[in-house]
Amino acid sequence: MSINDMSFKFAGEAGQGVESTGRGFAKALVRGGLYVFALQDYHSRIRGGHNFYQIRVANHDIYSHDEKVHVLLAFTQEAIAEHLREIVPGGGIIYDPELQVDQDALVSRSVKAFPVPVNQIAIEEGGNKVMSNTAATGAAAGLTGLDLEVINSVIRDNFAQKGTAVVESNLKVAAAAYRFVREKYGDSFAFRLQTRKTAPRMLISGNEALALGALMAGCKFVAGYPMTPGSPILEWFATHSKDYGVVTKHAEDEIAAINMVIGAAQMGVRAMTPTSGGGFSLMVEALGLAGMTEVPIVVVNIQRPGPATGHATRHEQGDLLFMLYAAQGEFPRIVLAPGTIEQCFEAAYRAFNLAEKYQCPAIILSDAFLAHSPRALELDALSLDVPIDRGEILSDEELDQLTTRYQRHALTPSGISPRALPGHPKAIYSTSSDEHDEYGQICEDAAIRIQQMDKRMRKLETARAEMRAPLQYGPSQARLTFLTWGSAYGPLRSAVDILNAQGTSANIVQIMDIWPLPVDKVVQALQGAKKLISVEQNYSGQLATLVRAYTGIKVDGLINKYDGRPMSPEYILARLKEVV
Amino acid sequence: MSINDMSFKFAGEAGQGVESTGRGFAKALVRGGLYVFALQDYHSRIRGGHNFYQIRVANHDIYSHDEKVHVLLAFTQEAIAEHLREIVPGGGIIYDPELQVDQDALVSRSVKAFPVPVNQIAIEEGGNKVMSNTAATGAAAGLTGLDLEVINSVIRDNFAQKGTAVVESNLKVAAAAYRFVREKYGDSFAFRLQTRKTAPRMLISGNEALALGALMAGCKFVAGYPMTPGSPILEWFATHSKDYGVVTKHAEDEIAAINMVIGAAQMGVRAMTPTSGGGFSLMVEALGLAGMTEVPIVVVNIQRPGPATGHATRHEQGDLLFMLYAAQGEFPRIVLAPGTIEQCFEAAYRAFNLAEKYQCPAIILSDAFLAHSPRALELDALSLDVPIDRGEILSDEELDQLTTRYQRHALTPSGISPRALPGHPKAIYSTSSDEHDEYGQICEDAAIRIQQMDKRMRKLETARAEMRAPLQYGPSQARLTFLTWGSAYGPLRSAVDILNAQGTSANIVQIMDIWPLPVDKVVQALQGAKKLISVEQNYSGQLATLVRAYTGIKVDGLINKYDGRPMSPEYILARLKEVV
Amino acid sequence: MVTVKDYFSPVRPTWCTGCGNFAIWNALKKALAESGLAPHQVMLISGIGCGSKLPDYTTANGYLSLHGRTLAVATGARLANHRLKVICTHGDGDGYGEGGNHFISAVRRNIGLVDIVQNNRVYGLTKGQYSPTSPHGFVTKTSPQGAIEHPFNPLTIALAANGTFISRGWSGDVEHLTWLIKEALHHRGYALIDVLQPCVTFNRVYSYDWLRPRVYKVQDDPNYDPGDKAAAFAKTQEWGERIPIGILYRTEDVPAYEEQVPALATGPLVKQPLRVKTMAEYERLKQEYL
Amino acid sequence: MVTVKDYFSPVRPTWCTGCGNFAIWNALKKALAESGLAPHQVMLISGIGCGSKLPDYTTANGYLSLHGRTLAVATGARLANHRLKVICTHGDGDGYGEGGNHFISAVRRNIGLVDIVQNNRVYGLTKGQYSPTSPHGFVTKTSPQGAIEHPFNPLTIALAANGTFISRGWSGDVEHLTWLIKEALHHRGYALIDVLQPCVTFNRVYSYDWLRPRVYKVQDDPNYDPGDKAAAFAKTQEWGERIPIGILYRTEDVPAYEEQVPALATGPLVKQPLRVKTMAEYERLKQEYL
Ligand SMILES: Cc1ncc(C[n+]2csc(CCOP(=O)(O)OP(=O)(O)O)c2C)c(N)n1
Ligand SMILES: Cc1ncc(C[n+]2csc(CCOP(=O)(O)OP(=O)(O)O)c2C)c(N)n1
Ligand code: SF4
Ligand code: SF4
Ligand SMILES: [Mg+2]
Ligand SMILES: [Mg+2]
Repeated sequence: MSINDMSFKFAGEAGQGVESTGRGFAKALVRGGLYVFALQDYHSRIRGGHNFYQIRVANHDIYSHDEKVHVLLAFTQEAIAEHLREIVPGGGIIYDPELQVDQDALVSRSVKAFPVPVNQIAIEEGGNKVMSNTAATGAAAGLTGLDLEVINSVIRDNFAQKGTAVVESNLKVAAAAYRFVREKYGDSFAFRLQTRKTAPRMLISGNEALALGALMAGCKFVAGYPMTPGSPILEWFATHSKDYGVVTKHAEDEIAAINMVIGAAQMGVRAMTPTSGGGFSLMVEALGLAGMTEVPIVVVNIQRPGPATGHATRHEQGDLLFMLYAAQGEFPRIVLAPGTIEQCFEAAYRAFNLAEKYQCPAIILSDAFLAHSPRALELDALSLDVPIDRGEILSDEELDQLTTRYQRHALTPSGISPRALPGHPKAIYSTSSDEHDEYGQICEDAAIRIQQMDKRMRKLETARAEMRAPLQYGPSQARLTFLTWGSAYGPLRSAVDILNAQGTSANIVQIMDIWPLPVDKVVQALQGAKKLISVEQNYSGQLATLVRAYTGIKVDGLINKYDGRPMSPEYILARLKEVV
Repeated sequence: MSINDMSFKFAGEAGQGVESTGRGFAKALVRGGLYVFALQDYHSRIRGGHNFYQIRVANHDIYSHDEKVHVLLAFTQEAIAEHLREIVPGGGIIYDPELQVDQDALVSRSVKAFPVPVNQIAIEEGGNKVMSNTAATGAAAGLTGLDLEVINSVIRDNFAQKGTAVVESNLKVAAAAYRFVREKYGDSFAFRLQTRKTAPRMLISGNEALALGALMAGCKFVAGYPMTPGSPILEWFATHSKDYGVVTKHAEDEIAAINMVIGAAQMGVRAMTPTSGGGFSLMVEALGLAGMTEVPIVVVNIQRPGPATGHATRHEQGDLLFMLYAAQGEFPRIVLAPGTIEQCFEAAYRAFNLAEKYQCPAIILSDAFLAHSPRALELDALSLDVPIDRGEILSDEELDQLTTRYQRHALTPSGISPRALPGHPKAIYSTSSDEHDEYGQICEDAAIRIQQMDKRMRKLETARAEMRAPLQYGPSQARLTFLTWGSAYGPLRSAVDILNAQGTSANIVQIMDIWPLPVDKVVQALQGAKKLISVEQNYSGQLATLVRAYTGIKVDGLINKYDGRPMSPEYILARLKEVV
Repeated sequence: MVTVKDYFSPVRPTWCTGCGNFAIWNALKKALAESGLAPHQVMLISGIGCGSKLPDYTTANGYLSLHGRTLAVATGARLANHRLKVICTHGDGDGYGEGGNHFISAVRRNIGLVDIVQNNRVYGLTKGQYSPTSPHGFVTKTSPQGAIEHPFNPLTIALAANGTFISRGWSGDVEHLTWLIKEALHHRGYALIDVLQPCVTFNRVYSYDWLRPRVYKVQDDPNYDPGDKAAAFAKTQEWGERIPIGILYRTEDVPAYEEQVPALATGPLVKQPLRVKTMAEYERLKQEYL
Repeated sequence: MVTVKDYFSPVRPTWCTGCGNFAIWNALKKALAESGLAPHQVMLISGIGCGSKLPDYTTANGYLSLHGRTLAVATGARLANHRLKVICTHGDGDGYGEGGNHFISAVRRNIGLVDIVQNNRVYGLTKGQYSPTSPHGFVTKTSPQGAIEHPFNPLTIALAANGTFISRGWSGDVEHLTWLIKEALHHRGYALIDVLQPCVTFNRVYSYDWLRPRVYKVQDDPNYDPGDKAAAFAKTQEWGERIPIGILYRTEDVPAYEEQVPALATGPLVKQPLRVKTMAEYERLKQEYL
């Protein structure tokens, strides 16, 4: 018997509530004191197709799903066909007996059938078939011995808006399904869950953490155009707009969105636009505008597989080098690529500081896997320790003292020119996307061009000094060193844990502060590596290219993936055999 | 006394005809059997400001201007103030005596004053002050002993459209100015020109050669949106549209332009869009569309200084890395960066072959210096030797034989899927910017995603094999090896000639076939280098970064420039002292 | 003889049951067959969105481009091969939002396209944000307090941009829509068919039930003159208790863009040889630089 | 007291002698001074083009953005600080060509901007290509056989997009233009001032001499009702022998966008503290995930 170490998979068609049910169940598990990591998989269609929601549960913090399923909650026949082979021996399938299930196939894989008449229970106890999902969660609780109260508490919260009657019906349905399973199957199932007493914890996804980080950083203006998987951030802000005083604008297109953000930021407001690669492509020209006019903006690219429309709802990390060089000409920018939920928060929170300190665009490069996958986090996991730093903004009092004409682009050793926000009578200025002089006036003079270029590019060196060293995980001396970035970190961390447990020492160098690359710190982190392997969810190994270009260090191998589905620890370990 | 080795500088305000006069004079020199290289410099304004047109003349082919001026034709006082210090001792200034000229300043620099009443001559002989420019060219011919007939022949051609009266007046004006100078100054001037008997030669700029190359390659559709310095290509095609059967479309914006080009190319027409960096930025998303749907298009980026609007009429090579990684996701593309007028032609001519063979976007990365600077070329310098190769297009007859459903994206060893052009009853297909299967149908299957990604990326390797080795210039063994690309090649070539003449052996490795980088060929070209110095018109040394990223070879030094003005041989030699 | 069956495809639509796109799809296939156009004579171009998937479900030449770029791609395609009937099918977000600039330009340009806009007044594929045609006050994920903007009226805008064929159809009447598409296929220049397309999942306001009693056919009124611009202006502004469908404005007096391009006088561009007299042309061109 | 002199700048315009932009520049400065607005209370936002250089020549807050993006940047600026008067000055290529989608959106949105479009019906700064407002048949470098498209009529389009202040001025009458700008400055929402701006270098057709005899003021007719949409539609269509200038359509009944944004109810966004009760807010937000 195994306790608190298993995975659930909710699987069915789009429109059947796979995600909401899965998330509700995951939340219940968290409330029950367990740790969870959840993975979402869905098609770019509104109804039909085959989606799933996979929840890994443990007694300790986990950073990734894996390829083993213990309980499949199948809402369709296809779900069983699709996922049967993932179920571990002794695992089981909960399904409505209305589905035709090939029992022999289950038996041959030692998978147990747990037919539960969820539809009937929903209709009889709740009066509506839509509650069959609630029945399924009740059944899952019953099967694993999970305290029904944690399910009930989520039902109460999730249906509260729909009124007490709906809450009550769902509670009845859950209880009936729970009873049904307890009565019929008892404690026969080998994988069990026991609630634990812990302080309250959050279940939060990368996009949610990112939005939260941005809001806490004082982001007051968000403009965007819907694009999966970036739109949840726009929608998050739309929802919180009124209560938290953020102007949120669904614009006519991405070009408008980023230019609105520039307009707002130029006025002095912290402003951001979330999108995905395709939308980012449309924002490229404006990125240069922010660079040239030294307007601090935050652009969020939640990557998905390209090229072009690619796989709208799937996962890839294919945009790294694009972020570094997007837009004509050369100008400083910041690129942060979070790899965990905590880092999503941190990246958003820091990005505004960095953008404002260096008066340049800051890009947060996240990805679909990170965006969609909630994880259980302690309440203090998302730290506000870094103080808000708006950089060199001249106060009204300082501006009152000005005796000479204000120079928006003054030459300074750091390259940073103290900012005056428009509106003060002593600091009237105009600036331009054309090359300009210190005052912001259009200027074609060669010497001034050099001064302004040098000044802007100096900011990059100033910023480089404060970019953080790569995060290192695992023993400091190891036979294998993995170089990685973004959400590949999660499955890789699980894989490295397995390797070390098996006696193959391995560690991870994860680069979150991508640009300006803290070259010395990266060299220091990598120079001891015995065997260096890059792990990236893309075709060409973009981080490996970047590192070679700026440090000269070449990786010994690449573990990559580009089929739209995130890596798993198993995948990494299997590929590792090929590359070493 | 020096013969056929000097530079002229025409300088004055925008609107004074500096460029047209300079170009006319340069043309006359070419007709006189001389070699010329001309440099243009103008501001982003329509009237006023200070512009110049500099013409270097020689008895042999020349690839660059240099910093010595022998005759300044000053149309304004500012022109003298601005350029006096560039004039060599013994050189002179032709100007209208109406201008106030500080004679002492001239004397102190041993520069001779040649006041010529060009305005008066224009009015008296031609009846209109606008002909003062013609007078100036007549005067320049007189001063240097150039046969007036070559000037006359250009006048006849250039003014033919305006009628014989205008031609006659201009001829009279030129003759009068010529006479005036001959009479007043005789043969006193030390720098002289003698016409030579040669076969007819062209005076042609990079943009013109590029357009010509594209036309000869069978480009039949050009869409664009005006942007300096790319617009001359659009305008060239508009002008030639009717006579040569090319549909030319000034679109509503750059996004429309490239998408129109994709629509046209998808139908089977060779199609191109010219722009500059800012316009290219707007085209980034569609680049990925062409990549994903395997539509062969040609995109021309004539670089100018960024970021953003930057210096609209000036020069830089700041977009190299941007070209390689633009757009979300990964897909094959071709990047060719010409460095000479001949290569502009060649790049355009080859780009269509490469785009169609590999069914992907091909980018031509030229720059303002190349675009604007005409050079004298032999008539056979622009070679049509490469046969037109439309790649694997299935003929109607082949399609008639089809017995199975046509697969637009069939899996093949080369990655190239034979194309059917839409319209044949046997090859009806639809394809998509979403990931698709071999038929082009939207498909989210993981295995098919991998197949299609591998197939597309295989084309890159197939293409890499045919990418050309870098061009090498100079002795094969040398103390200094310069790595360069684009128009920096011209001044660098002159500098290298000087170095070798002075006994410092030096050679050049110029990479025109940028992407897919022919890594082996580049390594071979660079591996013997004793001291490797990159020469680039940008801030960060982008080619050096590229070479390091993919070959591991690191340059020993960088000679860069980013003030909007092209390099000169003198500049390179001066900077060389700093870097070695 | 061409039949609707010729347009059948093995691929099944992924649209939600009850989606208004089914009717548009059926009407289009019917109109094409009844117009005697075979699948290889037709090029369907779309963008990205629920409605934009239509070509993927249809046997005909097809190209699913980028969100918002439908008309630009189609313009290039049409200029490259005006022997093919180029038909666009895309959503209101694609056509009037992201693609707004191309829309106005296509109208002014009078380029020979049939433009079927699947106007469900919402973003379907991205799961229900408001669109340019969503009404003021429409509550969605990006407008929790209701959309502030006033809706984009495609018919009035098209009229203002000198459109030559301005029409509205609806998913509740396949016969009428089929007729409309057939008319559009005969139009010289750009033909707009804005289709009221119920989205049963994300737009509960503009349902079949809401629309059906309101919709009426302008062509039922024998006195309605689709050549009268002022009348058409008023008609395009009508919305609410009564919603006109049919051809609100039409003129056949304006030549299509492609009729006016010299290079297309001798036939489709794609059928013209790359160069007719290569060397002669080359020598002639080089003369310009002597 | 604010005077025109307050707006003077040491930088001299680079416009060609005789360019219609001088009049627009003077009218704007006059209108601002006469409206009692000081330079620090004004934000001039432009794009790229000859006309777009205006803020560079004027002492006021200014931002020269990208070609075509004027209105998008201005919208963000206005939403960030609606205490400043945000005024756009940009060309017809910028505003109606590259920026076409933002134009329609700004109109529908009724965002509080004064939008002065320097409509010379040509691309000036790039040396004379045809623009969206160039007439059919206009011969330029990109239209050697004459432009094929029919021109974009900004006033009709703005009307079709539910514009609330739709007007035309011209460079030949600084007084009238000054008045127009002052009216626009008082408008609630988006105010379009399309200005007939002669380009003496690249557009020899729409010269002062051609325009002067044609232009007449709609406000001279006491019966002209700028609140009547149908009449305004007809008026915006008038072009040729007689060209109306003045306020063709106006309503003050529609609230500006920024009036309807909850987050702006308590004053300009930029004046609001980043977070009022940081820790309390943070704890409240985290509750959502428990
Ligand atoms: C450049 C870009 N931005 C955003 C998206 C995301 N996206 C896909 S479909 C869509 C909107 C769909 O709405 P509509 O065009 O009305 O079509 P519908 O789904 O309603 O038929 C959006 C915003 C995208 N694919 N590309
Ligand atoms: C993205 C982009 N495309 C093109 C250009 C080049 N460009 C600069 S100004 C201009 C057009 C100017 O016309 P208009 O907006 O009418 O202004 P005008 O010069 O006539 O005042 C163009 C196309 C640019 N700067 N950026
Ligand atoms: S979401 Fe709406 S538009 Fe999309 S398929 Fe479903 S019903 Fe149709
Ligand atoms: S080119 Fe035309 S618009 Fe530009 S400054 Fe000269 S006259 Fe004015
Ligand atoms: Mg829609
Ligand atoms: Mg203009």
